[in-house]
Amino acid sequence: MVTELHNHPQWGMVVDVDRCTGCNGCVVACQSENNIPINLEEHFNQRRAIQWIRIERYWEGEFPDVKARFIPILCQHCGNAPCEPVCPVYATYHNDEGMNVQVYNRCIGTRFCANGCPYHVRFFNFWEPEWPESLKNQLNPDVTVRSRGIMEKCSFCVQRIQRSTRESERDSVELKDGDRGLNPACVNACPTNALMFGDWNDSESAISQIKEKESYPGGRAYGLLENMGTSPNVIYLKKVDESVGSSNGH
Amino acid sequence: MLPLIVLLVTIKGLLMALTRRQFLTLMGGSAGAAVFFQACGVPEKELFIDSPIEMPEDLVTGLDNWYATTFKEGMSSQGIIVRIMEGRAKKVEGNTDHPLNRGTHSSSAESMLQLLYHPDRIDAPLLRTGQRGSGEYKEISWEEAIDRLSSQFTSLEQSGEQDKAVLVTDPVNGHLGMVVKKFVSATGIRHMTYEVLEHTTLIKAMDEVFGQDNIPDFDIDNASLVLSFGADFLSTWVSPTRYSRGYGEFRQGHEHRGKLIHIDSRFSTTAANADEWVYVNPGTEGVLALSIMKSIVDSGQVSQDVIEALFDGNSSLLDLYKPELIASFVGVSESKIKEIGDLFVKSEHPIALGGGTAGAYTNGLQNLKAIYSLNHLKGNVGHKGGLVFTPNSPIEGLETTNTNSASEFKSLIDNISTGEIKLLLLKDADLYYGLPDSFGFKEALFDIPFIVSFSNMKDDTASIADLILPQNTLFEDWGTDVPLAGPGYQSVAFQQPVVRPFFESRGDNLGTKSFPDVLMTLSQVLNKNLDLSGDTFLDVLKDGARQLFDLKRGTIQASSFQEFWMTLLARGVWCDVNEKSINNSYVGKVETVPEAKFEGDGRFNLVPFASAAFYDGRYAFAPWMQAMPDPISTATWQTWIEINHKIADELNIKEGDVIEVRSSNGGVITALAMPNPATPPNILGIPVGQGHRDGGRYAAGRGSNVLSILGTNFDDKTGALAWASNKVNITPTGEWIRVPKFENSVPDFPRDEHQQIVEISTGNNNHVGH
Amino acid sequence: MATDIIDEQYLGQPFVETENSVKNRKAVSDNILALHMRTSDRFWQIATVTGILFAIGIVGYFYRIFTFENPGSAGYYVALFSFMMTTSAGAPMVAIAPRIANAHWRRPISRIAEIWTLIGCINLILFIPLLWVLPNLDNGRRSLWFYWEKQDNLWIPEVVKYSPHIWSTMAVLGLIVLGIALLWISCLPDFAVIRDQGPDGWRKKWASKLSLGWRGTTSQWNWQHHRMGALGALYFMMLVLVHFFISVEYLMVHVPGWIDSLYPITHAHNALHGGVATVMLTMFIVNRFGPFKGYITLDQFHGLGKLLLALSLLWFWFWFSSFMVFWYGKKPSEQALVELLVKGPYLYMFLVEFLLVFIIPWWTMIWNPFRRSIWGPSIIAISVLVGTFLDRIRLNVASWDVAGITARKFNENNGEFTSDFPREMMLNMRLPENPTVIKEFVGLDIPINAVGPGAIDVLVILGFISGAIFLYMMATRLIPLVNIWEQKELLLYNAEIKFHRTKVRVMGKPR
Amino acid sequence: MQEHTQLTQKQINDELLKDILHLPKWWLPAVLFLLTIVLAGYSAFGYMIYHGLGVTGLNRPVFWGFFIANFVFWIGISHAGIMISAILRLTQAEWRRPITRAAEVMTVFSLAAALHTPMMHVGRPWRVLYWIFPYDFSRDIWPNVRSPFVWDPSAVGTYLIASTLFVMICLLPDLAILRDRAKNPLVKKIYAQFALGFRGTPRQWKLQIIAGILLSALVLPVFVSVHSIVSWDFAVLIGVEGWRSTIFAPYFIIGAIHSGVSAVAMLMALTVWIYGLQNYIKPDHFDAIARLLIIVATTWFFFFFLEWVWALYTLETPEVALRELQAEQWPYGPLFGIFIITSFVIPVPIWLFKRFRRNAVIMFWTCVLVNIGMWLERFLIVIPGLLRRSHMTFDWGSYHPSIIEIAIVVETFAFVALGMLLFAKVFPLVPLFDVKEGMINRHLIKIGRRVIPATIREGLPHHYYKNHSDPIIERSKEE
Repeated sequence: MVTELHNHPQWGMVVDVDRCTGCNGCVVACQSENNIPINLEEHFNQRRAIQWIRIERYWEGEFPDVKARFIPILCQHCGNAPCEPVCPVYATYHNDEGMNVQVYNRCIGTRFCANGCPYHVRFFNFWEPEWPESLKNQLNPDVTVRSRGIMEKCSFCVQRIQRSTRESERDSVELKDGDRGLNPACVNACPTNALMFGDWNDSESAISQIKEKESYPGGRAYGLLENMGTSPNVIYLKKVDESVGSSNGH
Repeated sequence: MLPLIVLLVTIKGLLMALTRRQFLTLMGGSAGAAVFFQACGVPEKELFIDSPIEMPEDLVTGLDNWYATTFKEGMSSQGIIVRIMEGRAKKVEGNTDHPLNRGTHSSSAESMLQLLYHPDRIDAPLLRTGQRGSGEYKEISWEEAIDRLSSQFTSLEQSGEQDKAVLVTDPVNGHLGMVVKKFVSATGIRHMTYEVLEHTTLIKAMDEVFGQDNIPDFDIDNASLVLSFGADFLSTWVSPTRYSRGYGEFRQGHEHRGKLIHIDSRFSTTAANADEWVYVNPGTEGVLALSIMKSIVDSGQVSQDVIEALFDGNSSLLDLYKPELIASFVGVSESKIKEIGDLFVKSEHPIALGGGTAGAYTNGLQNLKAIYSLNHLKGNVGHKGGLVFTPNSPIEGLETTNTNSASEFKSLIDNISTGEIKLLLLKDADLYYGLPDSFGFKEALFDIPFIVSFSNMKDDTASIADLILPQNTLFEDWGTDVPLAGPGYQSVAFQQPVVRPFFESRGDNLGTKSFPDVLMTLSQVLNKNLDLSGDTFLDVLKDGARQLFDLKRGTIQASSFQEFWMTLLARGVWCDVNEKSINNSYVGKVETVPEAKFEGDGRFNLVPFASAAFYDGRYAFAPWMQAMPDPISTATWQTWIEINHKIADELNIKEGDVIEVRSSNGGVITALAMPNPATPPNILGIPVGQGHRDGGRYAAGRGSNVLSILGTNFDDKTGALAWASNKVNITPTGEWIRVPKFENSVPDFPRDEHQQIVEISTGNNNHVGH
Repeated sequence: MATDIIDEQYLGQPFVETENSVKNRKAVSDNILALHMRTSDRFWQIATVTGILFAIGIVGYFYRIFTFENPGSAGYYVALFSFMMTTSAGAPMVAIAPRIANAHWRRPISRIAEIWTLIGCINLILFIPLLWVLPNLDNGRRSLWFYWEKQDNLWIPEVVKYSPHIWSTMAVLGLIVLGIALLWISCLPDFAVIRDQGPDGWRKKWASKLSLGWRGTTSQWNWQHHRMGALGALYFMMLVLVHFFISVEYLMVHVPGWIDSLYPITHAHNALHGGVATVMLTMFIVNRFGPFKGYITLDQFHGLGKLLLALSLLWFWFWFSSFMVFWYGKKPSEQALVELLVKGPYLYMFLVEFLLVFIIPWWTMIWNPFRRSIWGPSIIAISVLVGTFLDRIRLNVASWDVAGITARKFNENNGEFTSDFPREMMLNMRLPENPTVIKEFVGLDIPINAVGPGAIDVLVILGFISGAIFLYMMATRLIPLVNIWEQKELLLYNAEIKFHRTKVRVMGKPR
Repeated sequence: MQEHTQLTQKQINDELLKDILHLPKWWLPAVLFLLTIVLAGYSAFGYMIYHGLGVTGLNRPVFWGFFIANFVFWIGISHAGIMISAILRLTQAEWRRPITRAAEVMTVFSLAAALHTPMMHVGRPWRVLYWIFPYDFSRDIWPNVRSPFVWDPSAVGTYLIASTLFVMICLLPDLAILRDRAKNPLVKKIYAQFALGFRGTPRQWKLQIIAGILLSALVLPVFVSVHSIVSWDFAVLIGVEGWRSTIFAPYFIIGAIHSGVSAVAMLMALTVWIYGLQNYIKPDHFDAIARLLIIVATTWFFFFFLEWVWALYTLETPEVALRELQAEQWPYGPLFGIFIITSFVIPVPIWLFKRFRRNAVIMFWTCVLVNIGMWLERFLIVIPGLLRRSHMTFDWGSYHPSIIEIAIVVETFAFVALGMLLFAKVFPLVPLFDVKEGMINRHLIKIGRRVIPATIREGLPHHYYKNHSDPIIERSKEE
């Protein structure tokens, strides 16, 4: 149950799996925006690489009739997040804007939340992140550089939301849906526009429209592992494939 | 929304002139730049935090500006905007105005940031001190560098051997191209254009099939069927960003979801996203295309005059290509061929496109011609949902230089070894990395007296040069761009410095300089007149802009040139959507396709492919790209071998085994085996891009370079390197290295039987909404 | 030549004589026998009333079993059955457990507990029709017997056509047989007493038949003791088994809140809980209105009272372990159940049950004066029994209502939700995983009204409970309510000794 | 039911106190050996804290590993003390008397050992206080009481305090004896401090007994809550297949008792061998504890069985996949086999034979097996679950413990052993007063021609006997 706060926006995302080509553009954009530590080879080998958004590739069948399906997976900002109640120090909580936020300087790194997350989108800084001196020039001053020993995860680029909210207040203009200053880095980057960002509370927003359009029975809208009752704020649109039988693959 | 932004930005361009000036004087020299999301001045309100539980991110305040510029890659380009804070480039995003990428951008564009701030960037002219290739250099001042260079020229001039100096560049266009051409003609040296994965064949095919000299814009957005032969257009081919944008629309943009059939001998990213991936025997793409054409012609739904135009009336030459005859040869069932033909005929806006492997055999040109000729059957040239060619640029001399084919470089190398080349100038042309060992460049280069490189990183070739003149990165440099694969109408994109040169702190005499400026200074030193309007490259550019201004048409109209110039830089691109190419009538004749010749008699067809991260290896310097999982294998940081999992079991190879790949010319590389269920049994896929000798701490000595073992097979017609026509053998070395990848590390492939993760809809009940 | 048998390790150490004199033994048996003969008029009045109610109940029962549509409608019937199972089948444990643990205070009440085994017959009658209500066997349900088969490299248990309720039937049967055997064997010596010392009449005839020629030889005593021990242990295991199988039945049917790995434990525990309460109540009645005041004393109430308290605390722990996980895990279906109970129409029932089974026993019984009284534990026993019955209703009726909520099954053809869920669900054995359906109970709509018992249900419930009482009363006419031989045995083991300045009682603990 | 050897109180004092403050040859080497291991473990801690958790084998998605498994194991062991002292005391099992002290002390030390790991293996140990204490008053942010990780410290802490008190109270009379027997005035002073002026007046005894019973009654809820909460660290997570099981709390408790009680049996054997207390801990005691163990083990196994049945019957693919991983795939399959065999299949049948039950050596080794098995059980709950063999097959994980983790696990064992040794050096491991009380309570009664042991029933209302004999008396009057 998403906390119904009509005076606040409820940020959410729509991921059209049918558009996604698995190009990983979102991944790099995210790393550049959010100061994600450089994933060195050994980090991959230790299975400790950090990608706030990742592309998962699933095989289906074998040569010659083989399919590889891609799906971008990021923090679902669940309305009913399993990670939230278990954090002993309130380092992760649900804010008024429907986002599941991580407060780095509170986190002590029990990693309880990461175990709770069925989507495995929470990442732990096993090592102190390091950059060569000159590359530090690129680091985004709006985003904290996380120290060793704390959890991190997709924040819906909260810094962009905050900044554009402030700026819209300052210039006293309405915050437009799909404003590129508002969108998370991945959404702006996606070459196929498979990602869409917006406010669920705003019935006019693109994502609300799509949800409206696609969530009739048998429609393309679905929540990832929704039967776990996490009620995600990210909605996926099914991959379309004529060669497959049922519409709700069960 | 587009016009709105235009309006807004133009107005701001006027109002903010002052502040912007101050800002730019602060930013130094560059005369103009515009702000995308304007954010000047911090109101007090912003300085205190209203909510006690806001993220720490919110507490950091600061000004940021977004500047528009242009990022060229190969045949195509992207308009980008760069976020500048405290004089440093922080983030790259797509420019919504740019006709090709319309606001999206590729990871490669992002990685340019890491080039700008790369720890191993060269920050001053270097002169070789040690043995050639030893990598021992000493810093020298730009004067000295220019002196040494000019002395080389003068000495050649005295001996009348200007033509023994060769300037090798990547494909250059726009005003940079103009400067280069003028410089070359003025000094009388030779100029060659080099691409690692060249498109010569493709361009030739365009010429012969459509009578055009550029690559058309494939309007995938509105196509109903895309029939792609070997072109990995969603990942690396020509302009992936633009095609991906189209693909998105093509899938879910309108009522009827387009159908994508990918015909390839390797399971590429495009194949993975296709509704149908049809495996075709290597080198037989053209044959398949013709037999599809045959089934189409037989269906009798093709107008007589088209047949007239294509075959001079009698389509008898197609009789060789009856599906039933060639089915086994191409490895595609007869019914499938007919089905594809049927689909092609029935569909409203079909597109047939080809490239990549299809063009990389000895019969590459004929393959591509056969493939592209399919488009004539539906006459979809110049129409919505078809192939739209780009007219010539409004300004003279901005078109892209023609790439020289590999065979020409072969002969160049022969000249080198016979001592005919005295001076070699290189700009972004990594011959050392790109040319197969069988060409013998690695030996020959020692016969060149003097090598000059304009690289800003010690790439493989730069690190054997005698003189390195580091040039600016695109974020520090001016430029224009008229892409070879244009948007289908006239467009000129502008590139402006968004940050001060990173090494300006090293003073005027050290640090990096703009390449065209160097050429112009050089010509002044040699007192050659390039008859360019102005002494600096910026003047040349401004002149170009003035010419556009004088056209009084296109997206940017302005009363004064100053305003025009401001807006132009603010939006990064000028285009005129009404200016379309007119001559779409030309129809090239269809000709038969010879059989492809293969080098070697190995068990596997070696299919090198441009890696999604590094394209042809140019982005290997960037840790982001190194760490970017390959879409199919999800591997990073290493060179891997795609091999069929059944074959792998049979050879008892498991993931991570170090495999030795041996080509017939004795070339050997080792790479990590990555069995997957999609690779055809006879195919060995190896990504291009790793195995750099140098090129920064993140690239140097990492993985291996598949190009190095390729043979000297050329396209019969164009002389392009037939890089897919090698047959190789593999032998496990017995070593094992863990493959760095994001995927799980358990033996079985990630599958999703119950479609819990990627849920599937048949698409039948699409838009049945209530 | 009577030499005392003393382990050498005890040599030279002082010992005391017990009260085990012939005189005392005779006294005990005569006394109990005499008391056993007495009956009051009130006894017969109650017997008639309950008998009539029972007859009506039987009629209602037949009506009921022919009008089952789906398990949902069987709710109250199932509740009744599982209540009877919980109480009457649990009661004998009060005799068995302390007997194994060799606690002397059990002696006067062990018989009272044992007689409850007879009610098993009623349970059986109630159980058999359920086999038709419960899901049928041949629709590919999982069952206790499965073999393993490798499917896409996962081991999946494959079904053969046997269902747990074959097993539960056998278990229930076994339980009843064991119980009655236990009762009989423990009665043998007493029958012999009636046969030898009782007055002539039908009772003597029956006793001599049933006593199977008991003579009280050493070998017979040993035989009896061993059998008692063995049967007791078996009975306990069988009790656990029964509840295990029944829980598996619940597991089979994917009704929210029924997939609870704690079920066998909670059920077995409830059985003990209900059993203790039942015995406590019977004790109380016997003590108040029956003749055996002198035998059933404070000590029995005290002993059982402690047990009752402990079991109430345990009850809470199990209850919490389940609901904690339901509530915290937020699985939509289980969330729906929790919501139904704490927001829905079952709220008050849920609270009252919680109050009766846990809160009240807890806060009263920890108070020593209350626990050591005779009234106290008895009142608590009643509250526990009522609470347990409500608990059964919660289990068997409320859960089906959740099934009712989650029942919306999306119909591909007409794009509507069909609501004939329970049957549906039992056929395909799965909560629907289709997100559109899941949404239905993420939304957590609460059912409009709770399912109440029909008139028939009430009749059946009343009828069978009074039937049980009736049967019990009849049995007590033949079987002495206080165990004669155990009373005598008691004399063997206790002696009074002088300890420093006071006198204390020592209890022998035979190896 | 004990064998019945009456010892004079002097005998008892001499025999039980002979080892106090006296150094046999083996003692110093043993202590030094253990000490080195402990120090090695602590330096491993230091290394880990300095370099970060990267030095462990943890990764994504296996965020917990050896540490947590070990934590659960030690918490389990710690349940022995209360089980033995409190529950057996309340149920008046006579045989408990000589072993209570050892069990309680072990409780204390194993709790300390358990506390090592969770505290140290957080990402930023220097901030671990924030975990337990309210902080950041300026923002009114308090620890999140919804988190089992906040319940944990409170429960474990309470348990630690309670059981320490328990040890203290049961020590008082013995301390008094030590004080009175001590020759060295300094030692006398120290013991005197601890003895809190216990002189053995009836009032002091009464208070001591009441306190004991009261504590054992009060500590029981804590005893239950501790491991329930530990189990909820797992059971509340919907994200991990196979953890979210309602049976977890009771299952963990009974498992804890299983491993705890067998640890006590080990301890009994060790005390007999090391300190030669055959006169106090007799085959009968082993017999009794083994019979208790049979019941506990069987119940535990039943719970284990239930967990599996419930996992498999739902037939949800990830659930089945997890079980397959646990029971079949390398390396968990073999470990699983070892776990089942050592913790149930071997010991329980052995315990069925009286001959073996009464044999200290066999009891010792079977109980060692049990504890190996139970450690593996915890390992098999924590790790395979976290490998996440669930829907997201792309993210399946793997885990290999690093040398650091192993070192620290070993250290905890050495730590407990060391603690016990040191304790036994200054305090008697067998409670003197309890043994003496037992002696006094024992009597013999004659039944017919046999004589059997009997005990004075404690704390029964006296009128019980009066009421009881009433009917007999009146009846005999009538005749």
